[in-house]
Amino acid sequence: MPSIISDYNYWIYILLMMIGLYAMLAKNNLVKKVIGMSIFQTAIIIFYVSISAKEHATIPIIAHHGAAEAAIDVAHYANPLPHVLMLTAIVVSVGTLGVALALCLGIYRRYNSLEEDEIQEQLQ
Amino acid sequence: MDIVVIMLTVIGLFSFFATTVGLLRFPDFYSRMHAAGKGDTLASLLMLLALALYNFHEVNLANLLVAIKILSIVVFIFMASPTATHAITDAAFESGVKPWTKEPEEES
Amino acid sequence: MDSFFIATGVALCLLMLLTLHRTVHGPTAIDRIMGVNVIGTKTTILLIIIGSIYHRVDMFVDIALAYALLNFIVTIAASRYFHHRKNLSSRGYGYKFRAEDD
Amino acid sequence: MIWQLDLSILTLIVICAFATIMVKDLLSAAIIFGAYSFLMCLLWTEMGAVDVAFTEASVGAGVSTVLFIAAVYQTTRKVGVRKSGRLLSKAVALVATLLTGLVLLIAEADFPDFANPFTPASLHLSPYYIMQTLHDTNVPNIVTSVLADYRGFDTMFETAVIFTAGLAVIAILRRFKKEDRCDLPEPYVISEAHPDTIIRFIARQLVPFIQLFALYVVAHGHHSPGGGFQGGVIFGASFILLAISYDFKMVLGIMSERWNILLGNIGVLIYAGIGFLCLLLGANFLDYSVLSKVLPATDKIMARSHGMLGIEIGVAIAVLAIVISIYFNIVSRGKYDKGL
Repeated sequence: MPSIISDYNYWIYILLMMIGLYAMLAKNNLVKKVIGMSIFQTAIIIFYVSISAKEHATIPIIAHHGAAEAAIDVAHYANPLPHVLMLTAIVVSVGTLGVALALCLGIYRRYNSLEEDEIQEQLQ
Repeated sequence: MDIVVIMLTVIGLFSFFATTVGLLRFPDFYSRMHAAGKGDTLASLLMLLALALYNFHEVNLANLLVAIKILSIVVFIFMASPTATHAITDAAFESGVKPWTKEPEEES
Repeated sequence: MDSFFIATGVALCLLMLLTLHRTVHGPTAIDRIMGVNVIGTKTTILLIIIGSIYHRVDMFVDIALAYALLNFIVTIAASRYFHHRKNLSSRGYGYKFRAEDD
Repeated sequence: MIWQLDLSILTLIVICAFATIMVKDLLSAAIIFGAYSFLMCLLWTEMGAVDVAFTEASVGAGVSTVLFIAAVYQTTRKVGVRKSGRLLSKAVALVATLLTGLVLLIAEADFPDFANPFTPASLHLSPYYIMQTLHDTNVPNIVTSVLADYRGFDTMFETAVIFTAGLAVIAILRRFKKEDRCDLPEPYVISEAHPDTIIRFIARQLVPFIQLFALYVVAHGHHSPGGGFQGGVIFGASFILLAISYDFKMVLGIMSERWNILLGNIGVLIYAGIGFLCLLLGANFLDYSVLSKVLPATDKIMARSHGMLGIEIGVAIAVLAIVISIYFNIVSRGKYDKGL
């Protein structure tokens, strides 16, 4: 049981990464590819946030205890650094999502299709 | 105090359970929406009340503020959830989902 | 009390699993919207339960409020889709009570 | 972290991901992806990453789902029937995916245990942040202080990336002329939506509170989860709610396109301007402690706190403008005439 707990997050992150990668490679529809890209991104974010988790740790906001500022135990707070990196990564991911969807719309406006092979046929 | 919290939570959980059973078992969209809209709102009211009460174990300003915030979520859900239910049902009606009737539909 | 809240959380997750069946299998897209709305309400409560387990509820209330808010916006947006495009199923099959359109 | 919840939420997430990929309807895929983001937010909360959860709740669950719905609205819901010749490429993709998974699984054997407090990642740099943040900056939320102060340079360019994304969307989609050569006719008839009184009334009641809440999130980011990114996105979401429930034109009357782009610029400029102000006052770029010279009645520590607040406001303004701009461009195909 402990080994399942200690590895489960990593397994899931690998599984989600595979799902996202498969969608990006094999799906014919462009919006499906974009969804696959988003799943891939969240898989990476799961990996980073899993690194930052600590057992018996609380959230990385220092509790107000009046004058108890001196006694900050590092193992008592989750690692804040991956949180910062992933916070900005999520915000950037919505930027990339917007650009990707805009490209899909542009392609649809031009070729009237979102399917990869139909667009290829029209290009040739 | 704890007993009240546990009771409210359990009733809320039961209400959620009823919602879910309705969501899974009812025959058509409108009856499912009926189960989801009502049960969800009631259950969230009960459970949020329980959590607000649990959080209020020690009377001071900070806890009062948190309890008020939780109750503001209740107010928000009470405004938003029926509106969302209305919007979904209206969309279904507009796009022509037919209500279920007791007579079986003619098989096509 | 903590173990009680953890049990409540796991029970809510189980109920979410059942709701997810409606979301994933639901015959029409509108059923899916309804399923997502129900999951969103459960999640709002689960967030505050997690806050209670951490004993830092004051930090989690804001997230739950923002969450309820955006759940509402997503539901409204998804249902407004059907005001403009009135076909329920993307290809026109698979729904028993389908209207006369498409 | 709470391992019981961890296991159950992760299982739900995998089911959602599978369903999103498998479902044969783009609108349904977008909706299930929304559920996926909701569960993701729950997962972050459960692992203790409250700021990440807040960002995911506002950005991931809210705005990206709405963007997906808008994009599907402007294109088509249909997923085409696949041709028979694609079987080979599918097999190749499957093999590549499995190989990648295998490599990652082999590497995973060497990872430290999940939730071990003594992993290399949490032993080297982060203890400094945890120990010193109150002493250095008087900000209890470590994530905010690292985001805005210790790694302020990083965040500035993240904001610039968002700004660039907004500009790219405008460059790709925006059409200023009425008729466009390469524009195809509408895919199929869009029926006129009738105004819905209930939704309009509730939206009108809620929008001021949403905007107040967004301002609170920006201002209170030092002491609780929240900050510029989250507050800006929630503020933008209030305009999106107005645009959905009311008319597109009505929101353009409040926030015209010109103002919107101007606001985006102003936001990034506030961020960079505070950096240059520090430079002018004789310190390093974005070293806020020197701001105590111009701010009345602040010492160096409080000056850092106030400097962070300033850049959070800049970030919020920029993100607000860019979110609105991306949404409007996608939902109206760059024509700014009518939306959802």
